Amino acid sequence: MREIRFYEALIEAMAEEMRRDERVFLMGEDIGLFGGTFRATEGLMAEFGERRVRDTPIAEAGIVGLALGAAFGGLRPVPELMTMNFAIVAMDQIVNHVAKMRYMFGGQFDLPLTIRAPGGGGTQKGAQHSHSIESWFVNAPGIRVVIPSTPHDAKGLLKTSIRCDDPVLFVEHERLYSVKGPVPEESEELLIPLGQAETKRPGRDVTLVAWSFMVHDALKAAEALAEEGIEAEVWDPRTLDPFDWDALYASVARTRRCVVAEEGWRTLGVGAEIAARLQEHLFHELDAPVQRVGAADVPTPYARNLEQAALPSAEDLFRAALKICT
Amino acid sequence: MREIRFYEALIEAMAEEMRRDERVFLMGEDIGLFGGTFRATEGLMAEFGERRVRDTPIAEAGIVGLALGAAFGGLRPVPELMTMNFAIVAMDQIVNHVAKMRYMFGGQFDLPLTIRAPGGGGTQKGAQHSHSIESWFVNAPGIRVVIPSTPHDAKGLLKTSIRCDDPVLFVEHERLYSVKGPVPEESEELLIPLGQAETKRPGRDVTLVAWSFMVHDALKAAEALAEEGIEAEVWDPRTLDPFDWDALYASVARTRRCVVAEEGWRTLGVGAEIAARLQEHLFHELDAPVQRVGAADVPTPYARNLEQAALPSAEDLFRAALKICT
Amino acid sequence: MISPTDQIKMYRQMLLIRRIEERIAECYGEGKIGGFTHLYIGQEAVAVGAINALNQDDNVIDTYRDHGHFLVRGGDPKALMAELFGRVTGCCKGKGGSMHLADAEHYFFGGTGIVGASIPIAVGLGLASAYREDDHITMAFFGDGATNQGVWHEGLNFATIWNLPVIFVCENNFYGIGTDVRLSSAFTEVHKKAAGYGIPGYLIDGMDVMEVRQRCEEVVRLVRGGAGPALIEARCYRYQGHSMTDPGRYRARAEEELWRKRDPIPRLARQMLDAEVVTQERLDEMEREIEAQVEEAVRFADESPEPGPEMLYEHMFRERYPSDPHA
Amino acid sequence: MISPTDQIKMYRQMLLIRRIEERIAECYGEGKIGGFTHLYIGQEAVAVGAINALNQDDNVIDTYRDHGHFLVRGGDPKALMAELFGRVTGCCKGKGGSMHLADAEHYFFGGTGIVGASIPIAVGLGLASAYREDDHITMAFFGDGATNQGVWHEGLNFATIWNLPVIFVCENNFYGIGTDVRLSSAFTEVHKKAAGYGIPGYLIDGMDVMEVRQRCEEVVRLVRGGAGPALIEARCYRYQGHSMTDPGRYRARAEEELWRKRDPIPRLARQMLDAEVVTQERLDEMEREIEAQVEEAVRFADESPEPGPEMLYEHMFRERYPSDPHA
Ligand SMILES: Cc1ncc(C[n+]2csc(CCOP(=O)(O)OP(=O)(O)O)c2C)c(N)n1
Ligand SMILES: Cc1ncc(C[n+]2csc(CCOP(=O)(O)OP(=O)(O)O)c2C)c(N)n1
Ligand SMILES: [Mg+2]
Ligand SMILES: [Mg+2]
Repeated sequence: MREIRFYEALIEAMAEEMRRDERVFLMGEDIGLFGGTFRATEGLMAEFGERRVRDTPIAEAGIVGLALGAAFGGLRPVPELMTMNFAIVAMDQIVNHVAKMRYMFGGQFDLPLTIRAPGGGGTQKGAQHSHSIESWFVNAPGIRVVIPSTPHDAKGLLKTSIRCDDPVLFVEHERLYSVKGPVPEESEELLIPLGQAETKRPGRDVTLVAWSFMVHDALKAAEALAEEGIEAEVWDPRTLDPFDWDALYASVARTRRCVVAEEGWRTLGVGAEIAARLQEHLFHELDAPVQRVGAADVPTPYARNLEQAALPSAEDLFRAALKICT
Repeated sequence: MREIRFYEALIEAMAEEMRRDERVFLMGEDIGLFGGTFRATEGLMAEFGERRVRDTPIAEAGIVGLALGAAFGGLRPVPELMTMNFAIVAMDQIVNHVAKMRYMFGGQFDLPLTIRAPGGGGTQKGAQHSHSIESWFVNAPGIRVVIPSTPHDAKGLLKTSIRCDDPVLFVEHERLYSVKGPVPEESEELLIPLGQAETKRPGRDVTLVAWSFMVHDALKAAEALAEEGIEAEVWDPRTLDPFDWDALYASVARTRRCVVAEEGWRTLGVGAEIAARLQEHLFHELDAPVQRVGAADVPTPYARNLEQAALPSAEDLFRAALKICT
Repeated sequence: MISPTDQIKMYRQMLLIRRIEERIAECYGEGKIGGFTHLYIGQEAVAVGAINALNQDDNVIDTYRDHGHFLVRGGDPKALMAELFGRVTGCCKGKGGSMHLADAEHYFFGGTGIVGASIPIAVGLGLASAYREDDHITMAFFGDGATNQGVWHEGLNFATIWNLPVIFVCENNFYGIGTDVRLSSAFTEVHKKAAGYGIPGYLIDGMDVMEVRQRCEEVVRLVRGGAGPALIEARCYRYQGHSMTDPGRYRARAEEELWRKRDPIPRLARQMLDAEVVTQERLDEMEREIEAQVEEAVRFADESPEPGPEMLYEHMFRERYPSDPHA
Repeated sequence: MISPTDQIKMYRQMLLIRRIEERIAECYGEGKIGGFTHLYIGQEAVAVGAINALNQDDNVIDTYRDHGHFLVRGGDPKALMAELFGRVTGCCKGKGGSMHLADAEHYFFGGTGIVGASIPIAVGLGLASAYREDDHITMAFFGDGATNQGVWHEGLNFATIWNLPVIFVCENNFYGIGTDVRLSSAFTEVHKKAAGYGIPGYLIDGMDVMEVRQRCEEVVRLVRGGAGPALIEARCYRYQGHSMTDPGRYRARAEEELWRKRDPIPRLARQMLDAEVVTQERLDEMEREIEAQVEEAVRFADESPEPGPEMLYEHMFRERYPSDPHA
């Protein structure tokens, strides 16, 4: 299969969906003329023009609110938040309006909008530009949370998200954009259903749950564990809402051990929910407590060494797995 | 001891601290002339004047930002968000500025501000006015989260919060304001340290963890459980950051069973963290999985029957405890 | 000018709002309605005058003070009352409540409870029209207090730079809950805030339904013609407290009395009687008809069932997945 | 007018910013500096002119483009460079980085990375002054793009209604990253946005440090005298990309060349030479002094240790509790 980069996969997904459906349009800061801070919309203004690829002011609450209004008006907006960090400025529009208006109006309206937002740290962007806050959006009901780890999944899930008749928060990771991976030719339509996890590596001794960039660390950790004779399964939920709980329970019921790794803060990261559910559902099956690997509970420091100490690593995953496997 | 209402305890706390320290001042929507939507600032403008009790425009990000700036400028602001629901509008100022600026500036500044915000549902205020979102602020490091359940705790903790040299989010519950309880005379200074849980009822069979309004439901559930011969301990953390983990581990190590109850959404509510930590720390001591009782993962519906179905109750707690105690 | 039929129609709409809200207040007192309920009594001329200047398929978006706009838009009084009673026959199946009325069929995109938050959403509706090059316009109602919220400004800026067909109607009733607009707003003459965007700002008398209607028709014509967004400040007064739990002690008696004298309903009645557009008998009859309509709405609400417990997890998403709670 | 000593001082400050940032760009290229780094090259006259109009104990608050303001405020070039290198000797002990410089001693309340977010904080500093009735004023720097963020408006409204001593200095460099201000802002003449609040708005040439200084001194006098807030638009141009990773292809060559001709540093040099305020020899000497200063800063940063791992959990809170992580 041909190999393309994560950001190219995103461009293809958007272009295909825009060709397919005239109601799909993009809006965001510097997505047009500039081509997107992370190149993820490069070339789209050239193909689709300024009507369908709209550069906006720096006003994230406005961007999300407008996208919501446009969805009410029958369109299928794909707003980009330049980064997840700025979702915080738009929090009320996202969790209080986008996520609630279908329910609180008794299902009268479909709200098909896909909010794209690159997140994550690891490149010294400091306290305010390194967020992995997907747990807030998993806590607040009413919006799907999609968070791919490979170009393949990015393309297939973004296309599905854009076609989804409900709001989706589509979380990208800044360190993934340049990652290459196999993706079918454009002639073969690639659609991945929401709510279906994928085992990125099978194993029998411990389940490593990871998403987004951490999947790659988990794969590294699994390599290292294999050298210790431990066969780790790397399990990527791919979407956090809906979450493929049954598949997870099945994996952990087999391996009887689980480590969850995420880049967000450890306390009340998504891993907390995963650990809580696993102990509820597999209390007697678990051979060891579910381990959580996450960021230190501090604002991300700038200094490279401190940032690396703050963020979780393949090494942390390896050690957490080792601890419960031996 | 005399009995006063929750909102009166708050007024006393603020008045005492304002008398004690000229730098303490209040700002918020309708807190002055109007006396506060929930009466929690009644009479304070009359005593302290418009300089120290400031009515503001409806602009929560502005309110928090101004309070932060005033703290930078050497004051000790006590901004009120009319309700927690509007903290969502001010999310960036709270978690990205108030909570981070001490750390990211290398400890150069003390930021003593106490953000008061009444939250919670249960009175049919609908999807946008019923939030219990303390878990977001526990996830984001850098701000203390204080959440009292009685007039006594409210007074003692609010005074401590105002004296604290760090930012505090002080969460009140709308259904608590009229609750009466014993509080020492004003002549006796009441200060309760942050980070100290209180056992509201001792018991040996199961630990019921609850805070804010849910403490009262937990006490009811404990009564009902007692009739079934089950002695439940009701354990109130009182502050969620810092959190009195050691005390909790001690309680659950004794009872070997735990139910966490909160009004926030169950998925990724604070209970998720509590369950996750308990299974980590007391894997072999627990006789049953930690149970979580929380709101249904839907925007709070308006209709009384649906709202009651969505929100957790004493009954739910009772049933969850019974399930693991028998 | 406004035809006699239209005058009578507007009178009827104002009276319906007034009477149904008086009844809502009673029902609230009886505990049949809960939560936050904000009455529109006193401000009826704004919704009635402004919305009647629109076409049926123009968009309207609103705040929590939304009973009036819902009704003028064509919403069913029975569906309104049932919604407030939390019944499954309500316009939002009982899930929204007073602050969150909506009516897809009548292009009424609902009430939000977050001050200012509807503004960018309104602009997004305007964007959809511009995108499709249809000729719908969008009208957003909000209060004086909302103009100090950040998103209000973000929305106005977007509407201006993209030249969108949106009319921002500020119902300036001089208070945000208990806070006098003079204490909260750099410009208490809200229409002057248009100067921050270089768009037209109009000041109109929100207690005179005929003026509201006429001035709004002019603005609608301009905006539909492609002139871009406009801001209208309609000065008005709410006769009740901010919500059902507010006795409104912060307002001076004299001020209240002054505004009572300008009540838009008797005012229009007088005008119509003077111009012999209507007879006193017809007005009296209308009172009775409306009373009956209101009582029917209450009865309907009262007799309607609550939403079933299975509805708790309904309406979350159009597309459900097996792992959704109670899918 | 501005004394010769002051002119030379300002020249020196501009040159220091220019040279240190050129060096920063090199270090970034060498991988010694990471993250987001936004250069101020081209805009030096604004920080230098405006901040020199303040007293030492007035407050300054800033965005992520903060190297220049930090230095003019009195921040140590060594502490700046060490911060960018992520060293414990940095002004924020290496925890902040380029976007988050701060200096308590010099009343520099730092850079925030969130566009617009500093505005209400600035107003809060102004509130503290008004509260205490001291005569400090607060100056907030931000870009043209920031004026479309909601909080910008919330802040201006607060400053206006409470008549606070805050000067809002917009450095209008015509772009927010790659987006032309004409595409993003209802008023591209940012000073006109003052009209939305009825406060004075001034347009000044941000490429002429003498004009910036003089006009700012006037405004400072007014604001310190109790006139309330003011908005200054300083037109300027950044010669580099938005941040280190931006080649800046969206700008026309001709436009860039035009603005290069207005470079504030040679401009002031010419003026001073013409007025015989300074000799060419002295200017050359200054170049060498600054070069040495810059090299010293780089060496200092390079030789400084990283923050120790124990610092990860430090500086979270003034008051620690036993249950805090790694208390
Ligand atoms: C963001 C936000 N802040 C505060 C509130 C609480 N609140 C509800 S209505 C209101 C006053 C609004 O005043 P105005 O905009 O003038 O509208 P009016 O109620 O007068 O119609 C306030 C402060 C809210 N609902 N949303
Ligand atoms: C709330 C927010 N949205 C987006 C960004 C990303 N961003 C950083 S700088 C910038 C452009 C700001 O432009 P302007 O205010 O004109 O300042 P300049 O960079 O030109 O100095 C943007 C969009 C951000 N940092 N914060
Ligand atoms: Mg009002
Ligand atoms: Mg700019």
